[in-house]
Amino acid sequence: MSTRDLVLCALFAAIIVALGILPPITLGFIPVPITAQSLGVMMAGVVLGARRGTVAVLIVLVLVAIGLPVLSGGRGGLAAFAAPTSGFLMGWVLAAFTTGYLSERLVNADQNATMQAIGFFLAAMIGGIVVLYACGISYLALVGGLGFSKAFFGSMAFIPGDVIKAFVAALVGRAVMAGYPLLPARR
Amino acid sequence: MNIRFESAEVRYGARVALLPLSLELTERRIGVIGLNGSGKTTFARLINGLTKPTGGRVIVNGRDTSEDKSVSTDVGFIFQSPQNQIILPIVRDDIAFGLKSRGFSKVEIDTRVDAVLRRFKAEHLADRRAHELSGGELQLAALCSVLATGPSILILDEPTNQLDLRNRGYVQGLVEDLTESAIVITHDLDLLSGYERVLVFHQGQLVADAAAAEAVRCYREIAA
Amino acid sequence: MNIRFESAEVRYGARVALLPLSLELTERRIGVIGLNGSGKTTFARLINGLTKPTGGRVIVNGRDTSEDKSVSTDVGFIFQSPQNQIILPIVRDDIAFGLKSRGFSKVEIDTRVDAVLRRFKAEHLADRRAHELSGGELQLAALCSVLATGPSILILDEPTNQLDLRNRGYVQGLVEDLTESAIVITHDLDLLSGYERVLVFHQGQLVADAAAAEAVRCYREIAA
Amino acid sequence: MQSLFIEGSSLMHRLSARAKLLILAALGVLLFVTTNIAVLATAVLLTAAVYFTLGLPFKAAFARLKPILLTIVVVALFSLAFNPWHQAVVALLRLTALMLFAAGVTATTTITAFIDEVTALARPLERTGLVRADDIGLAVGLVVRFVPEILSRYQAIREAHAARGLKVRPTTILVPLLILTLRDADNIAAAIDARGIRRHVI
Ligand SMILES: Nc1ncnc2c1ncn2[C@@H]1O[C@H](COP(=O)(O)OP(=O)(O)OP(=O)(O)O)[C@@H](O)[C@H]1O
Ligand SMILES: Nc1ncnc2c1ncn2[C@@H]1O[C@H](COP(=O)(O)OP(=O)(O)OP(=O)(O)O)[C@@H](O)[C@H]1O
Ligand SMILES: O=C(O)CCCC[C@@H]1SC[C@@H]2NC(=O)N[C@@H]21
Ligand SMILES: [Mg+2]
Ligand SMILES: [Mg+2]
Repeated sequence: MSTRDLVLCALFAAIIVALGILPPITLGFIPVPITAQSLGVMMAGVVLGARRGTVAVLIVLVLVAIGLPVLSGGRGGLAAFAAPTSGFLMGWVLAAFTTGYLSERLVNADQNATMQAIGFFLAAMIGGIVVLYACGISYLALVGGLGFSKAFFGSMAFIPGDVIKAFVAALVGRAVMAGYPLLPARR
Repeated sequence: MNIRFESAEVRYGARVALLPLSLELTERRIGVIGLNGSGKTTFARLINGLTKPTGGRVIVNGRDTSEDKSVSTDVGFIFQSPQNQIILPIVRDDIAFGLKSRGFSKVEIDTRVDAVLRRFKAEHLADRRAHELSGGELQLAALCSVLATGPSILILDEPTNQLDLRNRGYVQGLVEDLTESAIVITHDLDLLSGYERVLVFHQGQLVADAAAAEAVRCYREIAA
Repeated sequence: MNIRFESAEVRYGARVALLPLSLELTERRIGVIGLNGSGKTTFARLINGLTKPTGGRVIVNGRDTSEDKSVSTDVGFIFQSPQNQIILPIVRDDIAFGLKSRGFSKVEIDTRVDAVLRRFKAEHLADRRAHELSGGELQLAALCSVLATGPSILILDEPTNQLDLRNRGYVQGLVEDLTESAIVITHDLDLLSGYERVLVFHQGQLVADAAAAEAVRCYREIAA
Repeated sequence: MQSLFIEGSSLMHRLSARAKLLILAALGVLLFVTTNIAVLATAVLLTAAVYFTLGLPFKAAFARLKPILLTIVVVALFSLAFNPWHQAVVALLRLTALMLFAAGVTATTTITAFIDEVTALARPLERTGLVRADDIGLAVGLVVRFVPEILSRYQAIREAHAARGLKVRPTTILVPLLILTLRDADNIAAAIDARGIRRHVI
């Protein structure tokens, strides 16, 4: 990995951490908070692509494991890997990878702005919602003992927020691509 | 323009960035010089209300900056590092952005953007990426964005930073030709030749307030 | 020092940043001037291998920068914005950082850090946070970090940027006193007075290679 | 280039980075196995005693915790709204204790020490052939360096909005924030290469 790639991964890990300063919203019926950090995961995929986006999320998980309070609400420590939220947390890795992979496939510099935004939006929706929820919900249901239907319907409460996040990530991804092209140029 | 400082001071905790200052500025061109950390930027930020005085008042065109936020529409500010002030990545979008939030219609926005680009002969920059511009081009783009919204006073914080001789002359020309009032902070003393009023700051204090030649002499003494 | 350019050129896609250049540098002090975007930084980055020539070769002390990565240990580089070059927040840590990756022992690292701080009379900066330093102090800290690892050639890209008269004189003195060879890129022409060799770049081409007075004259003509 | 480190000579300062990280990791597990309010309250008192005796004036020490403390209180309040009070108190105490100790660790451990420890911990992973321990250490150090910088960039961009009388929206904050920090990242990467810090790559 080139030094630039390494630094870029660290930068997005830091962005995910910084987004943790926004307070999480805890819901009563599901033991997983709404957090702005998953926006960072989507942006990492959209801006950095699959490989670097994945590494950025892995770096965050290393920080969590060390015990630094980098998750929203000041959480951190190995306990975060054995909590009801852990499926989502570990799902971030796959989410960033999928978002990045699809961004690389769906978006290129020759498209017009709208097409780029749509491509990024789809990538963020599939990576940051479909794939992420699949991880999060299965873990909640199987390990968290919530049962599939409760885990599934409970998680639907995240949908509005996460669609907005995917939308923001798409707009940001497009603007960064126009203003500081990263995805294709820097492989 | 009419700017009045009434015992305005700025403290950051125990550190004094600007000692109580009273003065009135009405001239069309005002220069500001001083060593690093002497309080020049702090002084300028008071004028457009980015920093509020921790004591005293600053009155710009009759409005107290601590109370009236609309002062910032009267006072345009070009930051020490202009890349920090461009918000949207493409020059044209950035210029339009300031206008949009002021409620102009789409047609009006386009007209005004074109007008300001024409005024500064910057049409060729319209579709460029801000982060790829050279130093001189960046200053020009920042100037367009700020002046598009029609402030009557312009503050330029070290506008010739990193610029070559040619761009320096160019920016100097731009500033000379401005119809707006301008306050120019700089380490580039040539820029101020001919200014009737130049303020010299030292350790948070106004130590000279005179025509360019006299002020520069005072500054050189301090720096020696 | 011995630096040889053999038809070295740099292209970014269709844009030519540096036209094929052949020259040899052996002097202890070399100045580099030119308009914004004329290729100065590109030229400097070739010397320590940060940028590889897209054609031709650059040989530093007998080693080809495209093939031999160890060139970067011979050539220290102080960037145009030194705040980005300080990697760790505490000055002492930052100096030690470069040494650690060179495999020195803990004791040796401490000795060398202290030595370089003493050399530049910068002991008072050791435990300061880099982001709180003034412009002049920041340059000094960057200098310590880079010279601690013992390069024999030092490249300074606009070292007096944003500095006031006093700090400018201070940095100029630091550069004069260096025992290492130095290549100084600058828009601050006074800095180069007395230099025997100054290169002038224009649109990616070396257009003059002469003593300071002559080179500056050429530059002024270009800028006019 | 910023950091949360503060100088001092308290017990925490003298403890090795490794010990602190081990205690922190242990705390991250232990605090979550108990729901006993008395035990957790004791943990809060102890960690508070540690944190507030690091040598920082109380006001400054408290100011650093404010944002994160606020989020913890919000979490607890939400928890209170939907769960039995006992659960809310447990969450509050647990998170507060962990945060206090973690803040103590970051305040007394230099980035260098972090890098060294993480590198040492990651050394066994090198045998997989996938990663280099030095890179993991460097990456972690860079994150610790970047976070405060991102926050100050955020402030600067808000100011740019204010200076131009513009409304703040998520995209108009995030776009310049990313572009500016990406540029910084590029420069920092160049500096790392120029200084030959990643020897195996350069
Ligand atoms: N937000 C802040 N918090 C604490 N101190 C500050 C802050 N802003 C400025 N200062 C301090 O106030 C003093 C004046 O700073 P200011 O930026 O006005 O100087 P300046 O004259 O513009 O310097 P330069 O030529 O380097 O730009 C300095 O000592 C500076 O460190
Ligand atoms: N990575 C890059 N990609 C594309 N173009 C580049 C890149 N780096 C430099 N350039 C271009 O190469 C030319 C030379 O740039 P360089 O940075 O060497 O100029 P400079 O003389 O150092 O200018 P300044 O005085 O503004 O620092 C410029 O036109 C610049 O836009
Ligand atoms: O902080 C953690 O431990 C992980 C939280 C995961 C929250 C998930 S991410 C997807 C979904 N959308 C949200 O806003 N929250 C959940
Ligand atoms: Mg200033
Ligand atoms: Mg340059």
